[in-house]
Amino acid sequence: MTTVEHNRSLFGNLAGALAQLRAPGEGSSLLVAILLGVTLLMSAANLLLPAESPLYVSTYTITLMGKYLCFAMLAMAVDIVWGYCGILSLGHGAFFALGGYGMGMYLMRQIGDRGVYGNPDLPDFMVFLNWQELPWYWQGMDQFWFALLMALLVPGLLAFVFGWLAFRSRVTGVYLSIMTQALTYALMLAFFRNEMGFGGNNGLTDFKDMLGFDLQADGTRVALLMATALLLALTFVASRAIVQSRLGRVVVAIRDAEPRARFLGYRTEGYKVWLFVYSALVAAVAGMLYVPQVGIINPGEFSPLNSIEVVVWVAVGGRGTLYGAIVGALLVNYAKTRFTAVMPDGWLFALGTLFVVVTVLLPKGLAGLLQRGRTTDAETRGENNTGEVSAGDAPAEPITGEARA
Amino acid sequence: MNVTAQARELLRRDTTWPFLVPRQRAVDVSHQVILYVEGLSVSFDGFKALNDLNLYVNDGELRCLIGANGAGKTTLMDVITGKTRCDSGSAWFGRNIDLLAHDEAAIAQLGIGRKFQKPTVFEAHTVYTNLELSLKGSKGAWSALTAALTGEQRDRIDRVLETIGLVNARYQLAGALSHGQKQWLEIGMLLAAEPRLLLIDEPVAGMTAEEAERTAELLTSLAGEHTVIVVEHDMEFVRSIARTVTVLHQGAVLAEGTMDQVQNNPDVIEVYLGEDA
Amino acid sequence: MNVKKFVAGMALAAGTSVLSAAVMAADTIKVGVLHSLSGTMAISETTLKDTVLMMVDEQNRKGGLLGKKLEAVVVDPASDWPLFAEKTRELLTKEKVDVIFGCWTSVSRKSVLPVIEELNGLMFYPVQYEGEESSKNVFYTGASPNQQAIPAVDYLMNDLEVERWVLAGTDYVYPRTTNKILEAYLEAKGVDKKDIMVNYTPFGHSDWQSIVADIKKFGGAGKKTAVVSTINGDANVPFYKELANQGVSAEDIPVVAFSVGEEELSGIDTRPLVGHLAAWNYFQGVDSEANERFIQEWKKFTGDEKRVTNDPMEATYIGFNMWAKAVEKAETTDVDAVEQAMIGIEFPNLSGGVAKMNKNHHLSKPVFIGEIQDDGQFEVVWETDGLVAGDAWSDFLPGSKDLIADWTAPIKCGNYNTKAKACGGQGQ
Amino acid sequence: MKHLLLTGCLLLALVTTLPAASAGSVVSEQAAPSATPASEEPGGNRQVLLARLTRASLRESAEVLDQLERSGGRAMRGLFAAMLAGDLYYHRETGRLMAVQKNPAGERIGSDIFTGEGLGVQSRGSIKKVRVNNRLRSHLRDAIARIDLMHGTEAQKEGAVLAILDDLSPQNMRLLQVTADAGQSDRVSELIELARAMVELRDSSVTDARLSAIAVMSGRLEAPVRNQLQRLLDDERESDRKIRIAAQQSLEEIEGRIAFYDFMEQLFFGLSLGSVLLLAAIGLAITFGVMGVINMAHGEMIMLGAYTTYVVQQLMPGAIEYSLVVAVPAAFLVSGSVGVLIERGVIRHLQGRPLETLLATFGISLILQQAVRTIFSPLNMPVVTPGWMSGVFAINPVFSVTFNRLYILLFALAVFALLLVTLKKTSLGLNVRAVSQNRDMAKAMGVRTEMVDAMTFGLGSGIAGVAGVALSQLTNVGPNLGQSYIIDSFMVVVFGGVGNLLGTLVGGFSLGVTNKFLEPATGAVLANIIVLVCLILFIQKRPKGLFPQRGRAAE
Repeated sequence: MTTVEHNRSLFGNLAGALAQLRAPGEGSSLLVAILLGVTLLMSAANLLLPAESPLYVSTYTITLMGKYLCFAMLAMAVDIVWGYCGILSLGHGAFFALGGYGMGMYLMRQIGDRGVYGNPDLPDFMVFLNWQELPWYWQGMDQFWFALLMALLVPGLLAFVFGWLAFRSRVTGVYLSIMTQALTYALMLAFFRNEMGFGGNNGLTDFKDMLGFDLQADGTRVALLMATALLLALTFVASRAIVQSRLGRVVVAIRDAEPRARFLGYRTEGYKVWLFVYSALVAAVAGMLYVPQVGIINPGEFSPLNSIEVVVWVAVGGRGTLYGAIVGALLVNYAKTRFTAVMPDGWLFALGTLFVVVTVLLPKGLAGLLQRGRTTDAETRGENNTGEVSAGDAPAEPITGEARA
Repeated sequence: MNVTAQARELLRRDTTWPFLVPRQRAVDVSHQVILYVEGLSVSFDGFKALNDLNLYVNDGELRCLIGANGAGKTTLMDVITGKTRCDSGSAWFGRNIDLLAHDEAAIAQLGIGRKFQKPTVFEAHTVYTNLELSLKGSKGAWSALTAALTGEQRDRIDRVLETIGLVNARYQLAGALSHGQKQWLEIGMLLAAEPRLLLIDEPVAGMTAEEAERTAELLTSLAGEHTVIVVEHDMEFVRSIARTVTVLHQGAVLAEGTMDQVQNNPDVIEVYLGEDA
Repeated sequence: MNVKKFVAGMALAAGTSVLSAAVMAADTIKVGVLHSLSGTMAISETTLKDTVLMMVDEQNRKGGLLGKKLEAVVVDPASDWPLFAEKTRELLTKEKVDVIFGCWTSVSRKSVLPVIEELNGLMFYPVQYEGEESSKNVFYTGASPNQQAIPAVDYLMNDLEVERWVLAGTDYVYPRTTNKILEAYLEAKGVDKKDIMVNYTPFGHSDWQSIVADIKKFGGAGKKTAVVSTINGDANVPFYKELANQGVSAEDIPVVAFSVGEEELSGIDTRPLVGHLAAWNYFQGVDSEANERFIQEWKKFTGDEKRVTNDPMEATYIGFNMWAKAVEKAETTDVDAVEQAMIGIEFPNLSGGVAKMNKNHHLSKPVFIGEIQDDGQFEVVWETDGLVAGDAWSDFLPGSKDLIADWTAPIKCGNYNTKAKACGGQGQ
Repeated sequence: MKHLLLTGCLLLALVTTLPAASAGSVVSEQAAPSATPASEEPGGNRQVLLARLTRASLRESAEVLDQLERSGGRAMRGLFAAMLAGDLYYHRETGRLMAVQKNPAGERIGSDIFTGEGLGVQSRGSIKKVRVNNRLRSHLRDAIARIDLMHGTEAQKEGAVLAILDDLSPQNMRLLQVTADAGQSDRVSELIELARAMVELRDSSVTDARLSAIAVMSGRLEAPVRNQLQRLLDDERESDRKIRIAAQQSLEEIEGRIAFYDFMEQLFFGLSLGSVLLLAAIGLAITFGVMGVINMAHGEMIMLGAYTTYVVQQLMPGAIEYSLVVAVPAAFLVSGSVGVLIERGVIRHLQGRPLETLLATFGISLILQQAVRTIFSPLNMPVVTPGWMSGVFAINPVFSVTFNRLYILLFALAVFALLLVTLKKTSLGLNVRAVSQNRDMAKAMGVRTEMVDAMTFGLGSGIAGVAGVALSQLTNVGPNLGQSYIIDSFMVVVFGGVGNLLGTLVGGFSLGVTNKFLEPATGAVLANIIVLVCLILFIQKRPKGLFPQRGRAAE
């Protein structure tokens, strides 16, 4: 009951706020405000109210919300490269999972001798596979700062190397998408291997605490949620600043007419690489926040289908608008949670239909719907439609040339 | 060269390492010639698009390139702007810059601007932003992150807007412009970049006669301060602007001279028998 | 379309669906069912969901438990491991179920484990697994390696005089652990390292040409060779098809599998596979009255004359009935009380004999070896004399040989070190 | 246990006293009543034994079979063969043994095992199967081999001698001697000669005789030969240096030949994997390559084809041999029409937005998967391999080619050729190429582009369905079938170059062969990873794949 009202109010508020968007600047601040406000309210309701209270928010909802926000961040990361730069990455799950593994390794080391075998150094899965000592790449991961650094450095570096190779050789369109898919697929296969020392299929799990706080305590969960909301807000603001800077405009220019940008003297591959790296870092941060909240990281996160799903969230929300990606991720995941519980045998029908309907009827996603509403409002009021318009209005489809070639 | 020799070479005290030498940006036109193209050949799958082509363009000149489809006009532009690699030959910008050693972005930054056959502008941006992005200046990703327009740059954009006659459309999305307006915007974008050499591919395609006339005026006014190379099929238009015309045929220069000279050239007549002349 | 209306509509729809789920009579005992109904594992787990639903039906026909009706709460964790944890939390905190029947893969169990321990839930896990675990909140009704792998190897060694061994498995924890145990066991029995070939393949591996050819070569060395297969679900069909095609017959190189049951066989044409083996605690072909009844009921419940039964179903059946007995004994569904009441509970197996829940939350069950028949069933060719007690910790792994699990006072510990006389591992 | 022992002793007594009549009476006390009059006749023992066979435990059966072989010899072959095949039943009441087979209608038809005389339809409850296990089966196989050695066809004899190479007991050697004396074909004699040489090498102490035995064995690919040489070299007691050197050389020669055939085998495995990849990708090469639709539902089209095969087999249980022939067009129609529906219903609305087709088709793939789960259950469906597709084509003892792989390889090439012809020679193909090259121009020329789009998508989907028929012979027919091929398919198409059918062909085969040549060195998983990484690097080198679309207007 409580979650019902809560969710309704949450999405009601969000929707209302989005509907009132006039200029992206205002609306975005509104989004941040709502995000932080709702999180704060939920946290307070969870910690301060007794469980019997009708306004109490269960820890389940807190965790769920935390997960959604991580997904929202991931979706935003995909949107930055896809919506603004036309790089359709079908492998962003790789960066998300790598960030998650970094955090997972730290959490694993924090277990110490509380594992089932009581080995102070080795994680359980290494003990029962008879490993004698900790592999080199696990060294130092017991330090939070180091793990954090690695969880950003590794995906960042991977994105840089991949991007540098791909963009420099002007791999574009479908080819690029399929390559990103190959990348995450290869990583998935690699992480499935038990010899890799990341726990194989089971991945890393059974975490105990983080920075000394018990991960199962309500307080920690609330803190994690708030941290996620805060970081989402931060990355959102940062990403907005980027896309509204000249860099952002160059990126959109590259999306729509890359040769033009190049003949104007822009080294487009450089822009793409940095944007890709930035996006990968955002995805990695999302992954890092995701793992302590859901309590497990395993190679399934690398699965190409997961990455495709993220793209679908963005499409549902509306690509080329940062808030669209966030709303899309929240909505689709909420729908998934509801559907899997309400109609466990048929939820894939509902989800599949949703995807088809959204793509066919709402090419710009829900954000496009809002914009359309806004435009008609503006037109009826006889205003001049000359204000700054978000990048989502771009009609061009960079991939067309290649695919139709 | 063996390793020690290489190392010695690296450690010589009387030279600076190549990557520490500041890149010389300014083009040297002390011989009045801004573009030297010599012995250029390009082939695609056996088809010779350019065949030992030689071309010299003087600084400040307005040059028209004409020729039938497949004569190699666009390929020549592609090579000059770094889009296509050539099989043999050389292309120098002034006396000091080897164009073949640079990529598109570098060539653009050196001061060679190019307008495409099909008008290509950033449709999701306003006219103003289109021009802003074209301004001369640092084009690196990091500087773009913090870039803001200076007063001088604003003035420059305003001037360009006036030149191309899009003052009233400055906040319109480029995608919403008419075909002719897009052509102008693209020329405007080149102007904003303040290039030394402009390569303009079919500027009046799809324009009304009136628009074409204005374009002709614009181009002639640009010559002198800039060097302009125009590729065009419309002979009327070429006649209205041309001082020197180069005729390309099968990837090589067939004739060069004033419009009249060219039109009376027996080779040209033979090739273009009955056409336009 | 009016945006506000649309969004409000969405919110309302979401709200009402939650409401309908929440408006439920409080006076039922809720049984959570946590099996994947979509994704890669649906192929195996859907059956178990149906089994639990059938058991719930049956119990309700008998008048429910403690005077209350049972109510099944089915969710779909969609073969997505983090989703398993989330759904467990949902079942325990939102639906407030009294018991959960669920999971198949090790990773899903591992994902659920922290949540179920944190919230003090109760789960029955019905699938054979690698062992090396005992949680206060979980009862393991499937086989541990000593109830499946070791008897099977004994059979091959003693009855078929196998001297060379191929340990083929999918690369994940269950095969890795089982093979580690088997290697140690075989070496203890005097098998030369040269005579053991270990091979791992990825999940869903579909091109078995090279591996089957390698097995043939390995088996051509003049000694009787057998394959011990811990290949996981989906990869089995192409594996067996390739075996059949390359003409590897059960007489030449028998394959004994631990993850292939009647259900997996129902997707394969078994005629070329006759004679290959499987080790389980239950086969549909076992002749007993209880089994006959169960099979009939299952066919009636599913409305499909061709539906087969299998070992994890029996494990679910035993687990469910034991739980029902324990609830009646404890006269409450309180997890702690039921947990204590469970230990020592006995319930007749479908295959004859009586299964018993031990102190380590594992069952004592008989072990059968069956040969594949051309009708997709197994013919039992060997069975243990008595019951085999499931080991939570293997005696053949250096890390766990000193560990035991005992959930009765005074030890009350899942990883008690018998040498150090202390709870909490310290295995090394 | 005690009981078993006792029976064992009794049996032993039985064996030693045969054919004493007293043994018969011992047995007949527990045997079927019908055996009484028969025990007087010469064949009486056989009747008793047959009756015993129906009641014996699995352990006892072996002994009974030995006695049957001794008493009946050649006459027993039918019995043994039926038992080996699991077709041997006995009547519950009369105890009569019979071979039972199902006719297409599913009825059980009995026939006498010795005379083959028809015994009519047997009800399910009236007959019971004679139990048989692995041990008995290998026993039976040996017995049949022994019978065949004397009386079988050439191929059977050859097989029998080969089987004996594994077990060169004096008894078997006597059997071979008898066979050889009867005069045999060259091949069989050669094998018998080989067996003799192996015995010579093993048992003789004369160096020269052993050396010439090694000479005979040299270059033979049969596994027992290699094993014996290896054992000899491993044996410390073997001190004769000459023998050791000769054996060493001989073994090296054998291994050299094997290495060559191993290479051939890997090549075939690679081509076979390549043909699977080609089949999976070829439909995508149309929908994705030619039409530009990023068709995530492609895998599900394959899946539908595989399910069609299953349904076809259910509909024609009596004609499994022909089921695939029916299934190919059926699958083409089913998947093709679903493809047309998808095109008309969804993709048409996404004209010119190829990336969005990815999302919509992803949704469709979810729906199709779940639909199959709902209709057919989430379980795998059994698809039977027809007789003509099973078995191996043995070129020599170390290199054989499985028929189903061979046929699938040929099938893939045939489908490819057919598709190529369709695109190059038919008017549909002309239209397809026209539309894919310049839609507007084609439209202006009067091509009904909408129709062509639907047909093209249908064609691509239909071919995916056909691929499903082939894949149903190799892998699971279940709801996840499609997902396991979709990524590989995209890789193949992109590697080959989008829009280039030849590229798909070369791409599929080269990925398959590379994979299979890497696999022995790295293992299956790592081979896969390496191939993927190489693919990523390759695309950096050639951003448009192996065979890029050419042309001046590439921008």
